[in-house]
Amino acid sequence: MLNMAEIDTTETTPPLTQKRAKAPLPDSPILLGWLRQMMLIREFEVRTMQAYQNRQIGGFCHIYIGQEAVAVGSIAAVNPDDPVVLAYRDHGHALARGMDPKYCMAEMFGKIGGCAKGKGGSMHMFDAEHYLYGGHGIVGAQTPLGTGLAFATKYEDEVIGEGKSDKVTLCYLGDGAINQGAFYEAMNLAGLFDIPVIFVLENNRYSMGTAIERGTTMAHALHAKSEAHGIEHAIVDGKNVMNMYQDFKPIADWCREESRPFFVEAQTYRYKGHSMSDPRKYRTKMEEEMEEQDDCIASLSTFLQEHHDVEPDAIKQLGRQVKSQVRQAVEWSNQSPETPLDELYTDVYTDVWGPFKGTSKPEMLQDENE
Amino acid sequence: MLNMAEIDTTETTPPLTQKRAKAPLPDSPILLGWLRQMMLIREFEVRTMQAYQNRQIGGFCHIYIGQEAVAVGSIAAVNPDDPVVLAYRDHGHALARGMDPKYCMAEMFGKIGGCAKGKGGSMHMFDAEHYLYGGHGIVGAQTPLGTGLAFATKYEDEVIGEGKSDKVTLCYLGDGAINQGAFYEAMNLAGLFDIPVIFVLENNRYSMGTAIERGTTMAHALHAKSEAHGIEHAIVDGKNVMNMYQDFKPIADWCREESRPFFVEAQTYRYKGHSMSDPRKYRTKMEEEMEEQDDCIASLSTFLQEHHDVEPDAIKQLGRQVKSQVRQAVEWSNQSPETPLDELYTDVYTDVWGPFKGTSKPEMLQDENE
Amino acid sequence: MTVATKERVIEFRDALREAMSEEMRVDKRVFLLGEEVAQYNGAYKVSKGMLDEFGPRRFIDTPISESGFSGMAIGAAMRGLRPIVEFMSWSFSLVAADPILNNAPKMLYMSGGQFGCPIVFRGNDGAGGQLASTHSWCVESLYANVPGLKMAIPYDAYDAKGLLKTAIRDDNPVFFLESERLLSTKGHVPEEEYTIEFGKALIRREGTDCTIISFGRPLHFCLEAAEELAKEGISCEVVDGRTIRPLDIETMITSVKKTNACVVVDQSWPFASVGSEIASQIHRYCFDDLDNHVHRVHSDDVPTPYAYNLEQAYLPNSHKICEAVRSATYNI
Amino acid sequence: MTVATKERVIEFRDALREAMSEEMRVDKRVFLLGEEVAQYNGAYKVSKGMLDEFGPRRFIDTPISESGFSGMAIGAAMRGLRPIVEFMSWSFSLVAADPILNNAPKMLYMSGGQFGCPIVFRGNDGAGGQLASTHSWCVESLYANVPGLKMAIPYDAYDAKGLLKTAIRDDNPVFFLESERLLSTKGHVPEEEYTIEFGKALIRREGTDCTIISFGRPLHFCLEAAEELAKEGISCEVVDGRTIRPLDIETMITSVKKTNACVVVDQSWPFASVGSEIASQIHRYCFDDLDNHVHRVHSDDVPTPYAYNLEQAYLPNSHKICEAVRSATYNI
Ligand SMILES: Cc1ncc(C[n+]2csc(CCOP(=O)(O)OP(=O)(O)O)c2C)c(N)n1
Ligand SMILES: Cc1ncc(C[n+]2csc(CCOP(=O)(O)OP(=O)(O)O)c2C)c(N)n1
Ligand SMILES: [Mg+2]
Ligand SMILES: [Mg+2]
Repeated sequence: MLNMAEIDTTETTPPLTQKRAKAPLPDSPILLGWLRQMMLIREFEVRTMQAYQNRQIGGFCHIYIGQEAVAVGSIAAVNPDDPVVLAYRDHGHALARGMDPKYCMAEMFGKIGGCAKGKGGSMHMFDAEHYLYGGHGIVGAQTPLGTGLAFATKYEDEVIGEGKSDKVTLCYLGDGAINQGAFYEAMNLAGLFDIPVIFVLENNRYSMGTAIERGTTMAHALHAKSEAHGIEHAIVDGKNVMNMYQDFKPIADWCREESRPFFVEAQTYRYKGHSMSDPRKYRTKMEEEMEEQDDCIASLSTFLQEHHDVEPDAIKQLGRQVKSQVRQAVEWSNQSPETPLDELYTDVYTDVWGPFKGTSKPEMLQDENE
Repeated sequence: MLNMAEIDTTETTPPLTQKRAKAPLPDSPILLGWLRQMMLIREFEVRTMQAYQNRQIGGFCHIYIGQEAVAVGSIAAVNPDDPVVLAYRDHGHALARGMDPKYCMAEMFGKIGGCAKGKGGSMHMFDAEHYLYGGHGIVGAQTPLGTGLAFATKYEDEVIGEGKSDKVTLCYLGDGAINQGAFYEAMNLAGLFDIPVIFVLENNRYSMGTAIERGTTMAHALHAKSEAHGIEHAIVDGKNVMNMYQDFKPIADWCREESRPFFVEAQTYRYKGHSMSDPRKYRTKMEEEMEEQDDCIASLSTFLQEHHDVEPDAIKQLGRQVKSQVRQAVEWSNQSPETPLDELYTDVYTDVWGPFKGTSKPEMLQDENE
Repeated sequence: MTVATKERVIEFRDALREAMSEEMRVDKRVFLLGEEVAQYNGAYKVSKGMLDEFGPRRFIDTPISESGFSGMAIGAAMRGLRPIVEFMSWSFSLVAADPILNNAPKMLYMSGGQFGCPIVFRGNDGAGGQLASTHSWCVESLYANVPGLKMAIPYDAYDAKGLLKTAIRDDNPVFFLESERLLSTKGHVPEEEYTIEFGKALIRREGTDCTIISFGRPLHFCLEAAEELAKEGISCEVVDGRTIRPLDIETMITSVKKTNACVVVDQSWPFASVGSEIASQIHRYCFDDLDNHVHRVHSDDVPTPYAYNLEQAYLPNSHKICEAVRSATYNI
Repeated sequence: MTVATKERVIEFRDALREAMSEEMRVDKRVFLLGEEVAQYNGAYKVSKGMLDEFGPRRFIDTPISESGFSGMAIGAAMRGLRPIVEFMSWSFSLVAADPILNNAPKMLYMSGGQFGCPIVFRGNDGAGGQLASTHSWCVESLYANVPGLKMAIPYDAYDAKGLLKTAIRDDNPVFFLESERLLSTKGHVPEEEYTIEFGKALIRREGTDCTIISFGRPLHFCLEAAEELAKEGISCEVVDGRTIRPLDIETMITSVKKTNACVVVDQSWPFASVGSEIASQIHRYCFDDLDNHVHRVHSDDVPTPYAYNLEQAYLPNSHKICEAVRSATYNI
């Protein structure tokens, strides 16, 4: 339980980065890996937009371009079996988490090859193998879920396993989600029960057409929202994957070690519209251009070239790789059979007795490469 | 709209009482009036408990004894036409607001003479004449309502009347209600739209059997919850009606003047159980006795005797008055006819066309003394 | 029923906007709030341009706090203001279920008639296109169970305007369910002011062999089906209920007494739905008139799938309605 | 159906407690959370003493945050834990409508079968005594519309235990609706372990003239009515549905085919209710067997009043059931 005396409420908590050392930067292969991931996400999203325009993708579709560093940098800072849960702008995180772009794209194509057999679509990327507990469409709804996932890992480790809590859960949300009551309830529960969940607020300054200060009090001091629940916070640079990782890693380690929640405000920007149908009239071209100058892919490329002697060609090579990977994903998605109609009636209920089994993997996926 | 730059987020706001002068204490007739009100509420509640035990009252019934100073001191600080909205522990406020105890008691007796014709019961004291917008049974649900009432007064004055906002709304809640998401949404809206609502948190330290720190993070610094929404706050002594009034009055004046919300934590204690069926095992007799030493009625009586030469007999006289007034209320409630069965089907819908009319006053009330 | 004077044709969304604008012009107590309604012109452009006319005090962009702003609007309605609350989608109203179901429809009753709640909640209801499980709610069957509220579902631009004006003038909480799929459809809407009384169903097509009852978007499928069935010699009478609360069961009964067969088409899930209610009432009141049990067409009893083919299979359509009518009339 | 070995008689609330304790003993993944469940022993003493046995890690007092702790429990269930969420009253579940209706029942589907939600939501449902409008919800008719969830309503101590054990072992979200009015009633519950399969209705009383179908508390009124009617020579068969999802319509049909008359008694509001669903289905499947339309008995279509006399008039009771049966069997 939270010991109130331990929380100093008389001063404003300084960002954790000021208190805690940044994590060391990993070696260039890892950095190149991040670059590749970010390029993959961007390329993926470009092709997603095309496919949407071609009506191969339907429904609501939210593009992650501009925010890649947040997902890549934060997910790099945790273990592959730490739970991750998302809002609906979820393609980037799914890829950063290791989902094969094929499954992600096919999901949006509404095909049986999709990660959720085409039943979920763009807003609902689930991947049990990668401990990805879904994108969720109702704003803020994922925050109690994330608290619950972290509650569960702690319960598994401490109550069932009788050991020490050993996982941390990443729960992403947008700046618009701050205003949903569920988030406050989740924070209070997390603070109260010492639940190791990190609320990663991706502050891209807009919820649809609403600039943050038009919808949210204390928009320039959002940490007040987490402090109100005795939860530590940090502001991190979500436009630079190295900063993101270096600040995030010590936070994740601390949460894992202390079994405590955290609130991270990652400052970022979405380059595209809210969804595919947004003309972006609520902000100026100038603002967009200014923000895009500070691009996560460009800055890491430059850094690698300047500090790790990476050749421009090597980066071009990466570009070709991700292009072809995404092209393959699109092709595969095109070729994937439509979800058979009898799938309409499966996964509504599981078998009644015995432990939870889910359903079996769709046939077409069974001869896949694992 | 809130101007973010105006809010100093780098320091903890000191309680308003430190910044703003206390209101002067009114003259002894007014103080005697308060004493009478508090005695009336207590006597009323004692008889309510008896009637409940006699099964003349049913349902859930929450007794206000111990907290009288909060309702009396705060309601004394506003105008009779400022809106008031309550949680379910609402008899005290209704009486402090001027509802005739007859109507309040008859409501609990489920009689046609009740303020809501017996349709609402203990948890739902409504009184249009006194701008009392109800007790509400769902924890926290009254906080958006209160915000809406204040929104409305402002809209009436500024948009319809094209003048200046001129009212302030009192919205009471318990410490348990802090943890309902709706309250945070209400605070954010109030902060954002400059809505003149005062959230009066009656911190009696328990929500049912849950001591506040078992359910609420930052229990010892609740002001953090309102600061997180850019709302000023104060902690006031809810056990002493003079302190309550003197601190509350400048707040109410400020809110009215500035058209801004406020968060007041009134520290108090409920002497009885949560509801009529609570054995109070979650706290010690010693704690109860200690808390009761600091009684609002006793302290004002002493003050009046010591500083205003009020005779003990005058106070005894008040005691006899309220006793007889409450006895009459009980008798009247006993005699009030049962709510006629056809009332089951009225007040479900109003007439469809034209301005809202509500329904007419029940017949038995029409020859009453106004 | 409608007295058409000029053949002015406008979009469904324009009709909604006209209804709100006209009422806001004549009654300053009316205001609108919701997400992205003002500066963004509404997520579906229903409120386009209204901010310019009415200004930010009466046209209010809210944070994503459905529970908070619904409750706030209810509080304002208790004082006699007449808010229109726009839910971007009724699917998002679940987070506001407590204020909209526990407060709004019961305030008048709990207060013994002292405080009413003249409020309109409106927004998109039902499946859009591939919006999947959480974004495709048909709340009519979820919420119609609750007394104290009224519920209207417009079928075309004409009804959208007429019913919404009535809703705004109504002193009770009205749940107004629009379909995103219909917003761009066009229809005749006269220049002259008109309103449409609640609780008056409309015969959209006359027929003799089978009564088809529906509301809103699926009515279009019903009319398609009727067309199709006419070719087979089955004459359908299509009844548009228009409002679910109050329900004009009389018109429905009259029709069934004539046709002796009935199909109810309700886009929501079948179990404990508006469809089951109507079927149950028709059975009750037309027990001796029915040649067959009432047939029902619904969305399937599963969460809404994303994939296009699954969603198509899941939703009611004219094919399913034809099947139901053939079965109800023993034409199989 | 039940093999009684010893005539051990316990209270309904004790039966609920036994079910939870037994399951918690054999499966550490099971835990309970809710308001006042642990230290306070439960607002209605259902969980009395369980904190002592299971400790605060598995028996968790929550703040008044139904939406937050329901969502938290759903997240935990996605990882395979098996939470029991106690709502002090289902009336308070409206603030949690989004997690319990949008997340829990759809998680399996949305994730294409990857993540299920083995969770039980339980608590008091229906009118207590004079709890008035906001505290008297019968959520069966509000929530049963939603696919992906199961719903059980126990009638007595025996069923309370057997159905709750089944609910806890079920891999799907189960809405378990208890009645505060029944908690103190006593019934036979054997020492031996047993469970009751979902979707199996039970004939509580055999009869030949009219089938009465109900669930939970109003079944007691049905049996009273049957007793009363027996004196008049009307023989009623009383069917306890036990679970609403899945619904054992077969047992109900079989009974109606025998009696040729049917009354459905559902404590919730009539419109778009469980009662309308059953009536509609019975009409459908027994169209040629019914001598009269299915009669329905509900609470009145108004908010729940506080006053004792009004509440009594509002609720279903044996008198109203008798009337309905007499009418359904043309005995008036
Ligand atoms: C409860 C709810 N209300 C409204 C919506 C519609 N909606 C979807 S996304 C969105 C904006 C959210 O913005 P933000 O949280 O900042 O995330 P971003 O889109 O910037 O990633 C809105 C209003 C919703 N999905 N759920
Ligand atoms: C949403 C909701 N959850 C639970 C309850 C049951 N309940 C009624 S009062 C109460 C405790 C509230 O305590 P607090 O807010 O401190 O007010 P107090 O009783 O101390 O005046 C609870 C849990 C309720 N009425 N509404
Ligand atoms: Mg955003
Ligand atoms: Mg309290």
